[in-house]
Amino acid sequence: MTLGHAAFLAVGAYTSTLLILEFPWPGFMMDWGLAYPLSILAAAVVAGFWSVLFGLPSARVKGFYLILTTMAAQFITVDFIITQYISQIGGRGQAFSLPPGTIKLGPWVIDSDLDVYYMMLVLTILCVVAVVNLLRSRVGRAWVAIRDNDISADVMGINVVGYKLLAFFVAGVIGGIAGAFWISNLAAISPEHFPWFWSLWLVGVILIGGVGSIHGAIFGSVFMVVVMELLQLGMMPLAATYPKLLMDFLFIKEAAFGLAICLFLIFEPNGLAYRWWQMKNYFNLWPFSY
Amino acid sequence: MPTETGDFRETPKENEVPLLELKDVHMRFGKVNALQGVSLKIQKGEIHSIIGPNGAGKTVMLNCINGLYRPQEGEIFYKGERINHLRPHRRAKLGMARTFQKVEVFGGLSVLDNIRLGRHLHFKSGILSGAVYAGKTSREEVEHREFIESQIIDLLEIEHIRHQPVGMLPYGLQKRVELGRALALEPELLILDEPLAGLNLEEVEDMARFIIDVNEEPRWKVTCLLVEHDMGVVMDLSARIFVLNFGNMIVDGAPGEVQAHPEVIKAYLGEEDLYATRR
Amino acid sequence: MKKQSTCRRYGFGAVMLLATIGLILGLSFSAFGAEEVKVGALNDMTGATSDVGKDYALGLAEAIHYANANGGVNGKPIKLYQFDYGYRVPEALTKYKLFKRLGTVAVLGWGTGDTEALSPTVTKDRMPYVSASYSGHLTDPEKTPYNLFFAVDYSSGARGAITAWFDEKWPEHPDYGKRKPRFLCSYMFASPYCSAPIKAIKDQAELLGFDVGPDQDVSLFAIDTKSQVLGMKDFEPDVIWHGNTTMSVAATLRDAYSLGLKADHLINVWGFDENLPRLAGKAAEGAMGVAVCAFYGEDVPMMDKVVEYAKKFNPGVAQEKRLIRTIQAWGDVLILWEAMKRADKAGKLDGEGILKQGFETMENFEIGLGAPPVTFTSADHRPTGEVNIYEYRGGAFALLKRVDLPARWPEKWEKEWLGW
Amino acid sequence: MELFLMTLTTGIMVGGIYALVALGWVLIYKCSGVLNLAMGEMTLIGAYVSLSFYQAGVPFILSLLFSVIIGLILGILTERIFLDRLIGEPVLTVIMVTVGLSFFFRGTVEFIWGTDTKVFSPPVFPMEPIIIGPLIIGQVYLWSFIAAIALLLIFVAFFKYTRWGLAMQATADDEMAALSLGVSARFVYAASWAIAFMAAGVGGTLLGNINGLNISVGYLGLLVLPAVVLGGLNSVPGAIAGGIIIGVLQNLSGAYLDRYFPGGVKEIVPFVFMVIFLLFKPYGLWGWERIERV
Repeated sequence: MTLGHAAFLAVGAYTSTLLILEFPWPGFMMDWGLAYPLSILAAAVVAGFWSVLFGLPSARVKGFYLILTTMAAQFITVDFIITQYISQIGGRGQAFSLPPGTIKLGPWVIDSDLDVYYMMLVLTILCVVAVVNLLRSRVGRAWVAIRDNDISADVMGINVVGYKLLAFFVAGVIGGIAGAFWISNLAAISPEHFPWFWSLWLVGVILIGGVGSIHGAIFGSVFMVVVMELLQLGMMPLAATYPKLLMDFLFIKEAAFGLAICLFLIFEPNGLAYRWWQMKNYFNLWPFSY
Repeated sequence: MPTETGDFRETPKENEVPLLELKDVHMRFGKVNALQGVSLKIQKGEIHSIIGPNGAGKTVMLNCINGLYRPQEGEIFYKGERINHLRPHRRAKLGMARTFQKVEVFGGLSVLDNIRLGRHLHFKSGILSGAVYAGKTSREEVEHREFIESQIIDLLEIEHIRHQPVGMLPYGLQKRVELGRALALEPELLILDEPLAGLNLEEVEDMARFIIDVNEEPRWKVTCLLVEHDMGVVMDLSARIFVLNFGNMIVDGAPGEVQAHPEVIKAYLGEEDLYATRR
Repeated sequence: MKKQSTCRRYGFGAVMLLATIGLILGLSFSAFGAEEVKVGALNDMTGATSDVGKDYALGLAEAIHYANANGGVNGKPIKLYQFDYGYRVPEALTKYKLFKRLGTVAVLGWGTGDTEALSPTVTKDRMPYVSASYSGHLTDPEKTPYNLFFAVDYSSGARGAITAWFDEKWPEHPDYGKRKPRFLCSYMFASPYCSAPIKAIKDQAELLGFDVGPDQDVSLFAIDTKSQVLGMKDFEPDVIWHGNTTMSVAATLRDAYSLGLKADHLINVWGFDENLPRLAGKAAEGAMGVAVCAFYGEDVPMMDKVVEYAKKFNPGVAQEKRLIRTIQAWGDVLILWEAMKRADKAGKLDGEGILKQGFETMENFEIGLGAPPVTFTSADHRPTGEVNIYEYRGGAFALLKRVDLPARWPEKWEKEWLGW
Repeated sequence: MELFLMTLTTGIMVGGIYALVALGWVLIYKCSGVLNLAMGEMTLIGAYVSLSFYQAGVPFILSLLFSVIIGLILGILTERIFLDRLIGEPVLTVIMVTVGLSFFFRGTVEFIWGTDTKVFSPPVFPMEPIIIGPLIIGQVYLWSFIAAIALLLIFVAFFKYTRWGLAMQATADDEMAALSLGVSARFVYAASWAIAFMAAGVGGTLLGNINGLNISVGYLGLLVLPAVVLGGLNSVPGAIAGGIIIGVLQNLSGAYLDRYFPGGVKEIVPFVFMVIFLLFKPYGLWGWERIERV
């Protein structure tokens, strides 16, 4: 569990952006649109190693302490290194603009929402397939073993520290890819795209979806995004007439989000994935209840 | 059966390098001296037991052997090689496997997965091919599945439960799964921490049989280091017995010697009733 | 375990159903009015600069009401879409996309970070973007033709402030003529608003022969600035530039006062308003700052309208709580309004029209409100070179000096100082 | 040298306040094993409550007292409503509930009090500095420090010498044993939250007195995490020492490191230090080292 995942998204997004904007690409690569795909790869690798750097304390500590280090990763990466140094490159302060048309995948210029959506679909499927496969192979089993019982995993010949770092690496890689992908949907990136709130939000998504399962993560994110967007849309007609309400609504939304997490954890600790499992069983066993 | 092992135990090969050797090991936790200069030699092929009253430091000793604890003083050799600095997983790679006093299985996983985890060291595929899965990884998965099915599951007679989550199984079966998981490593030295504790009579007999099987069957030929309270079984199975009391060695010898040792009787066998009967 | 869940499962299903219906309804919602001129506004009412942003937001709405009451854009009413974006760049991007979907002809923006981040996009979209960020970076029509504002830019303002202090305060100092005046800057390095004029400030300090000390980093949110103030004390400055907004400037002034730092304070536009003495108390005495227009309630043309509309549309907000920010909002609305009227008259009420037939036709246009007249040309989008420096003393803001940069350094103003 | 002395003293003074908040954190952890990430927001609530009373014309001491009482009530309510149901749940779940709580509290605070900086006016402590030898100290700092230390002493005395304090200590050590002796664990949990809320409220009020109060005081509340890690999660003297060390470290780095690493060094140093510290001394200065038993 990490409380600093936005940091790795940020590393990915910034690596990709900087490579596209600042790296002296040979002309033909720009023309053929190779810059962006290559920068995604680079982003994945850089974010992976960056993540490993903060995974190092996991050799010594676990549980809450580890959560704290990931939290520190967030503050150190986003609030310090990126805000203070990386985003000052070029001397124009905080945000890097991505002029429309910069993001190209081969001959395909990604600038409409639909393009972004297709690309997301492809990337998500690739990542999900890769992770699912990983989980049912040797590496994935080792992770499960470490999670369940690190001592006996160690005794069975699993290099606990090594695999923990590997897990950090893979998490960083996926975060990096996500970050690099995200910039295709933005006109500019800034450190504010990766606040701590985001990291917490991601954990909230996972908890609502169900811990430790992939479809849980997918359920959780779909659920949260839909709910948030609905709230947003519902507020739109009101916003024009009552700006004060809009302002208060923001706070209420924050409070409600917090409350929702609490209640979810108290009353539905297994998350939506568990619900899904139940429903599946229900239909499998229909018409009997068990 | 005891007579056969009896023959074997009369001829310890002194000149041969022992499989495992502890030399003057000290282990302290703060001010508590858990082990005070323990030395032990285990020869290849034998079943060596450690006995001693509660709190004598038996489990601490096992933990030192397979690397969960680092002793402050003393040396540990495996096949003549000093292994003090090695982490547990490296020692597992050298051929050590162990089970735990309180079962430490992965409760959420199925029996098969638990045992497959034990095969971890014998898998070769890396992370990239794992992500793709096709080709090498899947071939490997199939091969090992066959090994597990034919060798371990057959041996331990757990075919009927192999797809059930381990957490749901009764305690006796969990212990069996744990043994299976340790065997999946194909170890040379098997460390068993109270494999019989908490089992009923029938299960004890099964377990004892499995231990003898893996020790003697040509397919396995595993050296066993056993910590156990059940004196009857210990006396029957062991080639040698090591008696520990408050971190000190009292005696290390053949069952006959140990039984006759006055200090053992005083410290330990005097309370025979307590240990002979199962709680 | 399974039985008890049945009723909850239905509850859950109902929620999902409602969600879907809501989604469809939400998507089909849209707002179109006939013959309206749509203008978007991004405001910060909750974020790092909400201390000044809220008043600005109120001012914007009131000024639009005023414009509509006076004929709108040649008879067409202005429809204002006002959103809070919490001073966060990502939110600004999202809201800007929304404005585009809503079909606005111009946007009233807010912060420097988001304005600069969006500038390539607004240039491509030809969307006039009148923002409350008076960053000097946005004044070069070569690079950012569609970014506009009504007041003196930060860089010129800061140059003016330093010059005013050098002219008025330094000669009174006991060490005058014996050594160079010592000067340093205190601002949030990472904030584009704060760092925008720093290069120009250093340049001006050099020009006037100052001894420049190490910069001190003070976060916009800071409430504890002791270590920075101690760092300043180490240098013993005669004058300090504060580049933040009111909240953290007040905190710095308080700490400077309670830690016994003796220096004059020069404050940038968004850190210098009626709230400063409220937050800083005694420590605000003698503080000087840039003001791009008159303070609230000051006796200048148009002020009666501002006060009238404030009372009419926001009676819930006490008059003594209204700030100079209201006037600044009026300034931005009034020039946009004027530009739209001119563009409409020329028959081209779109982004390009507003820029070319609107803004770039203004020459010494008088807004009122105590602001200097503004001029835009196709080569220079700096609205004015006249800087008003106020001083807070004895419970009131008073004009200390008016610095006319183009008159004083015509060469440099013309050739060197554009766009940074 | 003067700069060094000055930063050191101000560091110690602010550190005293951190120590107070850190104490509340450690208390919750010790008694109920809950790793509380909502501490910053609890600080905020307490501070805003006492500010509201003060602005309404109540004398400062009284409004501080009211804030403490409200903190007590809120603490008990929080424990009863949210945390009580989570006894026995995995640590992760409990941590996330406190994260949820922190959003909830923050949203509520923003809703009620807005996001503007608010100051105690007229100032509670005079703004004129006190000069002691080479040192110039703001009165706010001095008084805040004295108040923080006094409160710390009261809390420590409470644990050492009162029946309730002993009961809480007993529960922290061995819940089962305490239960068998007739101590109500539920009471102890509620009490620990109440005390933490009260300590946070006082800490927040003092912090708010320095230069005013806004949402970022909540961030200062987060700084207790490095402080408690430094001291060891379950050590009360550790929390106090950790708080003071963090205060000093922050101010020293702000004064000296800022030149070499321009930018928000001051905000980030506690966390950097925490990561490095964890690498070398995972259980803090005075924490219990856990021995793995199998």
